[in-house]
Amino acid sequence: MAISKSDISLAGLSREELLDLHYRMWLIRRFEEKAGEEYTLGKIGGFLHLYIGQEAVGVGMISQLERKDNVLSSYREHGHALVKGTDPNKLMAELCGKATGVSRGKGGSMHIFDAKNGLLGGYAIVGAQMPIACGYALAAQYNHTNQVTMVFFGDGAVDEGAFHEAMNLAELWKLPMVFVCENNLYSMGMAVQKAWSVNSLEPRAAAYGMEYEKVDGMDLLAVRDTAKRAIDRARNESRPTLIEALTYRFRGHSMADPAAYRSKEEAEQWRLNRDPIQLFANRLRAAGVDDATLQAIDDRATQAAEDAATFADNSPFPDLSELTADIMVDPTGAIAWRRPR
Amino acid sequence: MAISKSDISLAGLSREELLDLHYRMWLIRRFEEKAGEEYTLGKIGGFLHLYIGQEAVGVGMISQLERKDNVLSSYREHGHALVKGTDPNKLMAELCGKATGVSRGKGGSMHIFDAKNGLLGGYAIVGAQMPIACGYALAAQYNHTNQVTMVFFGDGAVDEGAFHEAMNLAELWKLPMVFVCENNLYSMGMAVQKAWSVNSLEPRAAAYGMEYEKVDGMDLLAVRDTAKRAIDRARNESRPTLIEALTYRFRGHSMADPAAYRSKEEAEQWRLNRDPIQLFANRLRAAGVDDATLQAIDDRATQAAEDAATFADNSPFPDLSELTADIMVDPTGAIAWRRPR
Amino acid sequence: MRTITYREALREAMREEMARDQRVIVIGEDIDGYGGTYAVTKGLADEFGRERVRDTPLAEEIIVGTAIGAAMAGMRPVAEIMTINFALLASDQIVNAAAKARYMFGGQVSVPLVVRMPAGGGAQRGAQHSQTLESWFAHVPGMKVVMPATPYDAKGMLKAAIRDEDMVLLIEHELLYGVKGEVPDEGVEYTVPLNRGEVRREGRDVSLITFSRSVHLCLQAAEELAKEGIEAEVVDMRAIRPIDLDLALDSIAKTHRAIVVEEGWKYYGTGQGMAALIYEYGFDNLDAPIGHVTGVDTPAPYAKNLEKAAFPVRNDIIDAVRRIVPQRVAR
Amino acid sequence: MRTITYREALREAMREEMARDQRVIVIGEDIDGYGGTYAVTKGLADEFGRERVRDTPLAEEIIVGTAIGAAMAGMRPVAEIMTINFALLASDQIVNAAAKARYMFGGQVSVPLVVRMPAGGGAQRGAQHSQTLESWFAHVPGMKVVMPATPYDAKGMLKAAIRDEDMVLLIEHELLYGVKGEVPDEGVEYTVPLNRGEVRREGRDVSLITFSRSVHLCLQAAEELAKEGIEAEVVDMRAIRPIDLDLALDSIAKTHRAIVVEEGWKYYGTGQGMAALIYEYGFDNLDAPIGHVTGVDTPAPYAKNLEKAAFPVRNDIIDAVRRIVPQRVAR
Ligand SMILES: Cc1ncc(C[n+]2csc(CCOP(=O)(O)OP(=O)(O)O)c2C)c(N)n1
Ligand SMILES: Cc1ncc(C[n+]2csc(CCOP(=O)(O)OP(=O)(O)O)c2C)c(N)n1
Ligand SMILES: [Mg+2]
Ligand SMILES: [Mg+2]
Repeated sequence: MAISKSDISLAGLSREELLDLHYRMWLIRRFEEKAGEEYTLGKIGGFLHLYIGQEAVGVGMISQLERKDNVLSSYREHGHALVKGTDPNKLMAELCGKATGVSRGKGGSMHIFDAKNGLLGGYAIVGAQMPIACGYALAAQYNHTNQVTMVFFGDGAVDEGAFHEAMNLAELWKLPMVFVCENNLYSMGMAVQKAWSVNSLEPRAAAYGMEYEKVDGMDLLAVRDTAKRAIDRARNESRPTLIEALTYRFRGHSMADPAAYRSKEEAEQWRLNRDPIQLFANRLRAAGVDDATLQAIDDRATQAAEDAATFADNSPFPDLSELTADIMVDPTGAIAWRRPR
Repeated sequence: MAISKSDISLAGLSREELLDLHYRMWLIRRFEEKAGEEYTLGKIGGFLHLYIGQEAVGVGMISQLERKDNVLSSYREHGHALVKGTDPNKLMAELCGKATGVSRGKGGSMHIFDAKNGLLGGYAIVGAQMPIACGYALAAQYNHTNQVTMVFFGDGAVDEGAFHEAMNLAELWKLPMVFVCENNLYSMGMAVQKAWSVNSLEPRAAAYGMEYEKVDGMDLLAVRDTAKRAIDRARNESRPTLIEALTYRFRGHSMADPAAYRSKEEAEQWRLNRDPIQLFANRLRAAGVDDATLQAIDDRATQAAEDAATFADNSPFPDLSELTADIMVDPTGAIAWRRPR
Repeated sequence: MRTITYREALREAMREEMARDQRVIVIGEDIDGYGGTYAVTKGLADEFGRERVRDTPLAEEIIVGTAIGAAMAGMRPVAEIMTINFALLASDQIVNAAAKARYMFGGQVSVPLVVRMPAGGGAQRGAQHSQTLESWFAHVPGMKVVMPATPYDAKGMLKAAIRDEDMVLLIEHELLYGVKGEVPDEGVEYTVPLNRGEVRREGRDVSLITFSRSVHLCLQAAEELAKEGIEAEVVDMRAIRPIDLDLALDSIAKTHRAIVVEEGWKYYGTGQGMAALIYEYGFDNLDAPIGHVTGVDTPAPYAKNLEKAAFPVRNDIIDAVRRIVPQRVAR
Repeated sequence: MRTITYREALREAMREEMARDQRVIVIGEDIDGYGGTYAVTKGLADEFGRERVRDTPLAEEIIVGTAIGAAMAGMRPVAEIMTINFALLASDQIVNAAAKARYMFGGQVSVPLVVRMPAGGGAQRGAQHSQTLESWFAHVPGMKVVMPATPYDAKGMLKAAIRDEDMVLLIEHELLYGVKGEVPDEGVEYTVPLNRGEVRREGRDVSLITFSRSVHLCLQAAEELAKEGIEAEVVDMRAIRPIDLDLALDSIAKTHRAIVVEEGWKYYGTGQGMAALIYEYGFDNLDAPIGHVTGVDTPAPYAKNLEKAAFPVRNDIIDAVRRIVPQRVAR
């Protein structure tokens, strides 16, 4: 299968729509840069995995979904959340472990969940989100809600048994879902060609008889095209698709990773020549958008990221009563239930 | 890939070799029938999974191995053990939980292990033998022992994540092994077409870039041909193969299973028209072997099965000291080590 | 009241809840075509259709993972794992996903899921098929773990579990499916709370703290001991997490002596946990260290005689009681 | 003696054993290209080659399964699971295959395998990355489980584990890798037995029964308590299975009071198991119920303040000691 390329007509989108897509990519970029700074300042703890470089995948895919649709992801999910509608303030507050966070500060960077917007969890056990996504899709199918479930995962997640079990079930039960593998060439330090016995997911999809599309994950409009087809297939025919989006993470695996396993040149080439935001900016310019407009979009995104950081800064830590709240729905579900006397 | 068929020349085997192969199939058949009887009489407990109907796969595959080679299997492993060289007496004694059993009665029907003959375990967690087999193959590769590791599993085991992880690793590391899926159309009551999203393992092998052959598992000589190619590939080129052997279990999943999920006619058709022993007998007859010779082979197998049962009957139960023996090599490895005072 | 088997009781629970609530579905291996490995689910697919009763491929991680996702999406799945021995393959989903989801997602979601599975040995099923690993799960906050011993409880607790808003592991026992007991007539609604144990037999001399199949062994032992004048109280702890601690403490306040009886391994298991809690909160009421009757600390052997020696029998309990109850009582 | 980190100590153990024994190989995720997630394996691949130090695909079941098979075939694999949280995906292989193989195969095979993995919380890694599940594995017969607290023990126990004929789970702690301590000079051979604990500090008033990182917290608490005249004995149980029970019993025979200190969850865990054993064998030596300082019974929260409250700190231990030690002592 050849990589799909969007044509230059800019996909029949209005100027507003195009600029909005551009804004969403910038929002992710600036948000993640800011998050990186906050991490360095010690305001964010634990692990922090940035989405920088992969923006076109998240924006292209999720911008084609409806609000009622479901998105599940990994620990590298900030971008997905922002596109699905999560408030950047609440997102940054979550990263900083504040009470105003989208999960009240209890989940952190790897476990974003935003029920209202259908962003149904960042999961940090690699691959584990795929079986769970099957369950959401099954519920949608059973209840005829016409929802599509989209699940994001990395090239490394493909190695886990969970991928295999989920792919088989999804195709067998014709679940209305879209599997999106963001193949950024590495899982931590493991180059994909050292982990996969074949260098494409196409035969992996064929192993289950599942529809497959490969797409240039740096080309926003191509991603959108691919997403549209897969989403339609899920919504109208209740058939799953595996999408392989070729992309690259511009930063290390997490903030702790200097990325010594890949050459500086390799990363530099991607940043210089394949930055999804610059590539899309070029197309917008070619279509007649002026630099001032583009700059204004970036400025707005930068401001939103700043505002998010300020919001998080000014937010309180969770109340200590949160420590044992919401373990289960049933508050007496805790161990050692004592009889009322 | 078409199903390979042996030609009528009987594969360049001598008369003795052919009759020996025939004996091995009968030995399995008669042994398993006897085991079924002993189970009914309460001499064998727990679960008992018979190999009846699948004899040509085990005999065809394993008769091409050398003694130093490794075989791992599932709980349906009696046939594999008998071909690999396990003494039928010790095997039956194991099934009966006797001290003379090949594992001193401690493993039982599902956990046959015969170190001397390279039968390296029946495993009863479906699929779990595949990763372990990779380890044996890795050791052989590392130590340049030129051993081939062959691992048997069912169509149901393909559904488990373990299959996926093992296939990828075996191909990635070019492990000298042969994966043999005995596709007997059912995993317990689950028809394979209800469990697999595709109806062949060919694309599953392709998913990992692994060599694949499908073979008629009721045709002993065809199985042997396929086995030879795969074993040579493993031994000479250190490359794995996935073999899908189409077969049928003539009995229920275990002795407890009346097999209500499949029609009597279906099973009857297989037994009448596709019995691997009868099919091979026909070929032997066509090649000039007379009925008396064939009958003598069956008689010998029947006698061996009887003898095995008698041997098991006459054997003692394990000594009670066995209860806590051989948990680990280190006998002080048990919990609550007490200081010598 | 009627007399039905444990198996039938479980089936009735699912039937009643499926009839009551469209959100209830049942998924697992061989629950339909095969008729249920232990025939618990027999007939459900015919009655409720194959949209609601779903045979799955042989893959435990996806069974539980799918059930979790469906539960988070508002359904009420009952997932059957064929035996607890295979639950290890789904343990990541149970522990890392389901047990943590509500908490780590700040209370935005719940996981109203039931995972049913039998545990236990004693039928010569060998080392890989005879385990009793409830303590693994009961160790982890974020779920309830119950182990009913009777048909009445099996039905009542499974119904309660299906209605519960949280994940419940209902751990059955392979040797209990055929056991009969009284349950209310059809049409008479009842549930059994998931956080309460029950005293099965009163006694003043010693408390037998137990659960699941061992309850029956304790009752047999108590009958026997009664003949020598020793009155054992049999405390069915059936709620493993949350544990009905006061029930045990009240009993010990009366008897001053306790023996924990379980079939699983001794070390770092359920019984030690229960004992440690009783000591912690009831130390002053104890006249002697708590006895502990358990399975032998070894993988389950296959051979009949060895297996018999590996799991507790009635007489092991009787012996333990005789060791702990002072002579003056047993006169 | 030299002072090196826990991380370096582990690395030295592997280097020395790899140099000594060709059968030793190391496999796991990101142990080579990435340099080791916690840099423990850094440099090993360059030194010993990529046949012996093998980066694997991201798949825990195959990592452990392959290591088990290789061990059964006579090698001495050291498998690294990136953190114990991911070991659930390999728990079937560890428990159902490796821990049972020797027994169920009648002693014909052994599994000389080491599984190394860090556990523990305290670095804001959230609910799925902060667990301490050693009791799961220590519950199961067929393996050894050790948790070294110092560089000396880390090196000595890992070397002993690699030489051991049985499967050993060596559970490290994410917050110990950078901790420094004395180990013998290079070239001076030593190992630390896998079934022995050690008294880290003597004291007459109370025994702090502990292991892994909590040993350090207990030592800090003991220093503090000494200022008020309370002398706490710190007992590093480091051998979880088999447990060095006599070490704990001897200490309690002296102090008559004990507190178990661990970072994991309270119920059905390691500490309750240790406490139950101490009660069982040392009941008469105990003047008070055993105290128990544990992690709070909740999934690990991410927020800094909540996480701080979720795991034991020095003062929790001090408070627990003050509650259990009679006033006359603390005068
Ligand atoms: C089951 C499991 N194993 C290992 C890890 C540690 N780990 C976290 S992310 C990661 C790499 C994942 O790579 P990939 O799937 O390609 O996603 P990416 O990080 O590139 O987005 C690893 C090994 C984990 N979280 N879960
Ligand atoms: C992990 C696991 N799940 C379920 C089972 C129960 N079980 C035993 S055999 C079996 C069917 C296996 O079918 P297949 O792989 O086709 O092998 P066959 O029995 O046909 O030889 C099942 C479900 C098990 N032993 N292990
Ligand atoms: Mg990646
Ligand atoms: Mg089958």
